Amino acid sequence: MDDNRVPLLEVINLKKHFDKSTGLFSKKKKILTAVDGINFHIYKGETFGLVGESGCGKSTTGRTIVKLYEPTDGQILFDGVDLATISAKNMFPYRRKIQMIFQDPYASLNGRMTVTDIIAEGIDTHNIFAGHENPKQAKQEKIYELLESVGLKREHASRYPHEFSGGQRQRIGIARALAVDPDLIICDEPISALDVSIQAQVVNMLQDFQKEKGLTYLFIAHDLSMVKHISDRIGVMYLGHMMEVSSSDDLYATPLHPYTKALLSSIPVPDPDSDIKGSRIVLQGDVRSPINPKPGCRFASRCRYAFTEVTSSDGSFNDSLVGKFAFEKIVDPNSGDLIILQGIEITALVAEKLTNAKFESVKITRERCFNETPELVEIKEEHYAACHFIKEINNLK
Amino acid sequence: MNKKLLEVKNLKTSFYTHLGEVQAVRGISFELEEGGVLGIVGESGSGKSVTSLSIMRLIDSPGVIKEGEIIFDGVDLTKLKKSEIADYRGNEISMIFQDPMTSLNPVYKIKNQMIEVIKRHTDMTTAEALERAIDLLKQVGIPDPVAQINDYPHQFSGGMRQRALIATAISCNPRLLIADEPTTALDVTIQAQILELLKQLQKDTGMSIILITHDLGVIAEVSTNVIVMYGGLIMEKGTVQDIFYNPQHPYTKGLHKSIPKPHAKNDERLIPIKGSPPDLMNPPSGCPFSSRCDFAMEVCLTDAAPGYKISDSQSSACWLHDAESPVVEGFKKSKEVL
Amino acid sequence: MGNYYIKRLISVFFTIILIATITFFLMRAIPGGPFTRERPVSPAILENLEKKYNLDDPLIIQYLNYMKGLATFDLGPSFKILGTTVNELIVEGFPTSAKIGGLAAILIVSVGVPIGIISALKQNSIIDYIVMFGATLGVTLPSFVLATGIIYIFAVKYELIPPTGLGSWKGYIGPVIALSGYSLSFVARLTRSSMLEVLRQDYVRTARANGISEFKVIAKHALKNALIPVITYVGPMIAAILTGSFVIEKVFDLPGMGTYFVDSVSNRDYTVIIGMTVFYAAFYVVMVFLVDVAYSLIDPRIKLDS
Amino acid sequence: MSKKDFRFVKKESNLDLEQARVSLTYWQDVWRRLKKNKMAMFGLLIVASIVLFAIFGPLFTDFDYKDQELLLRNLPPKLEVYEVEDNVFIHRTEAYNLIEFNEEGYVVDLLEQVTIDEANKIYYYSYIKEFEYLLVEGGAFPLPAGVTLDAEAFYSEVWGIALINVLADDGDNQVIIHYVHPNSPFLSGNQTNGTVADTIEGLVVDQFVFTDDISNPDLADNYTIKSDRTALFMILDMEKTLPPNTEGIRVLKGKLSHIKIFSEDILILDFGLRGLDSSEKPEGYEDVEYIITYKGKETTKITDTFSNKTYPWGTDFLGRDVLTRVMYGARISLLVALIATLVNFLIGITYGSISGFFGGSVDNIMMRIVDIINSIPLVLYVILLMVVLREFVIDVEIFGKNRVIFNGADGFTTIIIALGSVYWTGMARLVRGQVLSLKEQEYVLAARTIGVSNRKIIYRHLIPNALGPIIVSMTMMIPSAVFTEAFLSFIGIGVSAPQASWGTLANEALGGITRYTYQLVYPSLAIAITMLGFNFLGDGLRDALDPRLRKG
Repeated sequence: MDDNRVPLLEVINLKKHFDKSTGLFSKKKKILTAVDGINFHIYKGETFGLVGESGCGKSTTGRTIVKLYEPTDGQILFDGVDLATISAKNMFPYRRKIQMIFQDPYASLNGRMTVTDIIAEGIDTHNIFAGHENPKQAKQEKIYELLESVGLKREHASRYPHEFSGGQRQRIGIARALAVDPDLIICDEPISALDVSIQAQVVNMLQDFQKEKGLTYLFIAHDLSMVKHISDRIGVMYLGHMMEVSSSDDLYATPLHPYTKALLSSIPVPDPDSDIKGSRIVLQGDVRSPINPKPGCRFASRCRYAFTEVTSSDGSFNDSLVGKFAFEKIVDPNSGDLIILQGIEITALVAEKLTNAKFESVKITRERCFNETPELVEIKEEHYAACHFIKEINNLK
Repeated sequence: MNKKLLEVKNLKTSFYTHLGEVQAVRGISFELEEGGVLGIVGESGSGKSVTSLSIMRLIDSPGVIKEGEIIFDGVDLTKLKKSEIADYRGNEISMIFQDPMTSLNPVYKIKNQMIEVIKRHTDMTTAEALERAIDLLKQVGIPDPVAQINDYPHQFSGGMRQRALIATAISCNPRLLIADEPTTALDVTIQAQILELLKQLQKDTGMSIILITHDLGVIAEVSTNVIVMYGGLIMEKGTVQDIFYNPQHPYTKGLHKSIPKPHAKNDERLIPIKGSPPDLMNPPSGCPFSSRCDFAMEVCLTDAAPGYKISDSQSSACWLHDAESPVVEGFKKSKEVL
Repeated sequence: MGNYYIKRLISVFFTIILIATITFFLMRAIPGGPFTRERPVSPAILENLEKKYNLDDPLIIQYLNYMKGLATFDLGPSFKILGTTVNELIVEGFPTSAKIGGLAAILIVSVGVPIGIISALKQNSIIDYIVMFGATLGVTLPSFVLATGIIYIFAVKYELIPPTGLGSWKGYIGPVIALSGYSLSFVARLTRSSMLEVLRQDYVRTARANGISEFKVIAKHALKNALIPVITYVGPMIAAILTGSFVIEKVFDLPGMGTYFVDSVSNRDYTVIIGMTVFYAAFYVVMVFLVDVAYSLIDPRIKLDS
Repeated sequence: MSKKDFRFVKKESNLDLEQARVSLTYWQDVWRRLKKNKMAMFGLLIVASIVLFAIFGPLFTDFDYKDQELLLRNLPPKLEVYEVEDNVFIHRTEAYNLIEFNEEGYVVDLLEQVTIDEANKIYYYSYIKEFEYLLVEGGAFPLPAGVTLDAEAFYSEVWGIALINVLADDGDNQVIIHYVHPNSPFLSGNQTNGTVADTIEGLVVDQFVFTDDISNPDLADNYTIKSDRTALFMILDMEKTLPPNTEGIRVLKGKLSHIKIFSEDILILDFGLRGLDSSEKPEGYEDVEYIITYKGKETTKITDTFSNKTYPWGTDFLGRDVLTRVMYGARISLLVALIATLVNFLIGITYGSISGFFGGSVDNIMMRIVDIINSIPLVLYVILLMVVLREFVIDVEIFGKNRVIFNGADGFTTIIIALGSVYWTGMARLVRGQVLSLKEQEYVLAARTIGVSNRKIIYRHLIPNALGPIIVSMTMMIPSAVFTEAFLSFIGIGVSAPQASWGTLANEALGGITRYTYQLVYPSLAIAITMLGFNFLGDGLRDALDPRLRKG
């Protein structure tokens, strides 16, 4: 690895919370912790992929970096300047340096504006051709040039977005982002709304522009294969926390975090005779709500490593279980009655029931996973993961 | 070879909108054998969903099945009366849809919706049906079916709803389950759960499945046979191995090249298919893929190619297979037209 | 869940108090008080009158007294019809209004909903076009036009019904039809569009895909969902028509609440105006509450969301 | 199989297969879609016609909305007439006025009752000729020969002046001379046939002197009324205008009023009920056989019915032209609706966009207020507001002087304030919803990431995209405002007389619904058609603007 790479963007302990309380006088505040203290950095000229399932906060992260949302806490260092605390006025020059490409090719272009107006908006706002001898012509030339570079024609300049297909619209969106010559482009699921045969067109175009202009990308997506294809390094998010950050090859070859392992193994492989099929880790349960989350590792409730099994030698659980927490819902196999729900503290009564029902072993939570939020720490070189038991799980020293 | 369960012959389905006729499916034929899993892959607007809805006779006005036969177990479904086809639905043929969030009726409990279907096709009493419903929910992996069957749909998560829908769909032991993009709206970890479930159910019950998706990965996961659709026509069909290891149609080949290989190195470039899909309001008279095809010939612009038989299991609708066409590497010549 | 109803009930209570307050101060904002408009009254008499009705108290005391009365369902005396209380006027007028309104409400629901459903099921058929044409006409014809039209055609020209009054059962026909015309058309349109919307929903397709009979798909799966917006309209509508339509009662010359209210407005009988407004509003708010209850019974999502 | 052409296609022509689409702006597209919608275009046509009718209609009528002619009251659009002579058609009104029409259906003359033979139920009518008279400054003027004078005096409330009618009779024509006396005291009642000086108590009347006027050869043997007072007036003969060289007469004011002359052609309306006591009169006079005697010739049968050309939609209970009233009513109704809608629109858009743009607790509080307003039956509050506003007086002490700055708004203002201050909640919600969803639209986010100012975001992105639903909502709000205004006017608390909206017209016509149905039909039709037009247009606009149809 090249040691003198400099980070263009450093995100330190970034938090973005939304108040989702309904009603004026509701007692309980509902805080949606979309992003809850994440750290990562992006080197100049690389593509950093941000993956995760819906609701994990990856899009919020992207939007907070461009200050579409005011961050709740943390730092966003761009070229060493903290954008998190900067005033709107001082932010203005950075708006030219950071651009964004959006997900929905239909919603991301204003239907009332021509392609020229859409692309020119940034040029006009930043007065890019001020001092040019013929700014109007220079602007028009630039727009034509951009259109051609994204595979459209000059004639298209005076048309309206609804006259284009989804793929063409997405290319107009790319031209708009490129119009102000940015350094960093945040690609917020730019291909997930496109047909398979179109996705590659856009991905190739993004890669070409990166090579040509030395751009840096933050590539947000849930399609893990495509993220892996385009990214140099990848961050995996789960419920507002960063679970793992690594180079993409390393991440796919040796994922460390239990969530990443499960996520990667969930990807359907376009290869019918693939050997992966047999060794698939299928996660149980669904993603929890990010509103008012409990402390601890966000993934713990679905993590198969977040429990230990307590076996009983004499058929009695009374001492060993009381005060511990049930890892999963336990139902009496004989009567079908519910004994205890997941995550609830085991009382003496429950322990007795378990004993009476003749359980041989009971899964209880590893308390650390549920009480203490794991930090993102460097496990290997340039490979970070946030899990208390990362070493045990991966047999690392 | 197993018995044929379903045979679709020259199906044409159109929608008559106020802007004109949209020819969603323009004459397709395929068959499915008992116990087979047929994957239909295609982009949006390729006609794959309309095909499945046509089989179920669920095409609503302004849509019409214009032509063709759909022979299920020897009966042409297109000829059946509405009341007769209803006896098939949910009983012999079941279907699950893309969006589990909207596919359950929000105002009835899961219990009621399941019991209704079970009682519709069996002679069970309500109590028996309830018991069956609980069994089914357990079978599809709902953690606490006895309690959760009393919930309303909005109390279920997306993955659980899709499980409940699958449970309902298999409640009368259908011989064919049509799954229309069953995992598109779900997260990848949930998608894996649902796909595992479908595979397991297929293995356990021996039912046939038609799986409709745009994701080649999902197809490769589950299917035994594959149909590739584009512009309302079948471009290529074959076994899953045929389609993935020996694709013959330029479109299928293009699709493979345009998606990233899971184990490939990063610097390997994707090869996209240029252009955009055709407008089915005024479909091209020739091959729908001709405007995007690298090998387009004059004939492609005027006539859609017939299905050339490549092997016993595989056929491809491309003029390049014609003996008279220029020889291009990777395209087999075929003398037999389906 | 019970919590939800209690919360709603409290808000009903506050809304009624708010309405009474607004109405009270709005009417008190008229300068000169209720007695000064007509022939000049001598200061002595005025003083006596004001004393009699406690109008010489500070405004806030008057307000508190009024609210106290309200709490015991006492809406005070009429200033213009001597010796009569607002309660008496309501007792006198409400039964007439309620009879007409009740019959109209039954007609609206029992005819409007079914023809809306039929129209939706036969979309783009002749029946649909006829129903929709009629319904469009129904919502564009103002009630007084409809009412006078009915009188002219059925009472004057063909003498099938009496032009005024409720002497015989025939007397009800005109007012009930005129009163229900707009709402019936509206309900039919609403039911139709709601039904069409629901029939497009995925869960209806799921029900069909599960082989549920077309009748059950419509009667069980579609209808219950389609009725949700209809109920939101029908509740307040019933409140409005039960308490009497000003226009219908005027045209058919019926001694209902509406007539008394309009009379009190033109007579500047302030206590009656306030009292009737509060009565109307309270009735309305309670109906809206009942709609919410019905709503939550039909749609299980409501209670848990709030 | 025919011979296939297996040559490869050249790349260029391959690309040309991409479909060329016509470039249309959003609004062009909406318009194109709207044009395809027949009902919407029909609605647009109706709305345009009604608006033109309201704006230009009154320019093409000879009447004003407050022009009254009591003799012509309740004149129907379809006339039943007696032809009493060639091309002389007499129409009898419900109030027993006789009006002469010509063949085409135009009013030719009004006849006034001159004598009533109550016992025999015989009414005598005479033609009235009308002439202009002028107010002049002192002087003399000619009077026809052989004129005798009678006097009648009354006080005109309309003009605020006393009139003395001097009946001049030259045996040929009867001429009423109106003598206007300025600064006259209050006189009550009418008096006839007295001498001028006697009749009017406390009023000093100038001497009328009749002299031969030889200055004008055409008026030989005429008499002259002479006065020394400055503000006298004079009459002109029916055929002759004021002599240009009449000495000492100076015209002070132009057209003032009319002078009536009864002709000798007396019509007799015979009820044919002679000998019957009034108590034995059949109810409603319905079966009475009328005999009209004209120049000695009796006519008993209604001979013809034709359309009233002078008053195509008839007249109302005060003899005002219904067509003219409906046209002016259109102005009032549409203006009320338009202004009320605009007021609602302005309040709603401001309120809604503030609420939506700032969001959070501002939004929460503002929307709670809207909820509360919506929980009140709004018609009641409109009525209350109307009552309060009509009576409301605001006087403020400015520079030590009490000034009334608001004194009981008239019906027009009141109704606009009442409608405008209550119905904005719907618009506020709509705008808030639009702003909330639009500000999260990706193109707005894109503009924000690029650093576009808030101002520009609002007018380049938010407003153009929110405009569609707002326009639809306004199109729907106008008919509902027309409706509410009509309703309020109908129950009698709307626009005040002599101004009239459609609702007022319908209200006024309600009393005569059985006899004069047409008076109710026209304003009602106008309302219904307007509502229909706006509804069709609104529905069409909504379909045309529906973004769901635009996609794909």
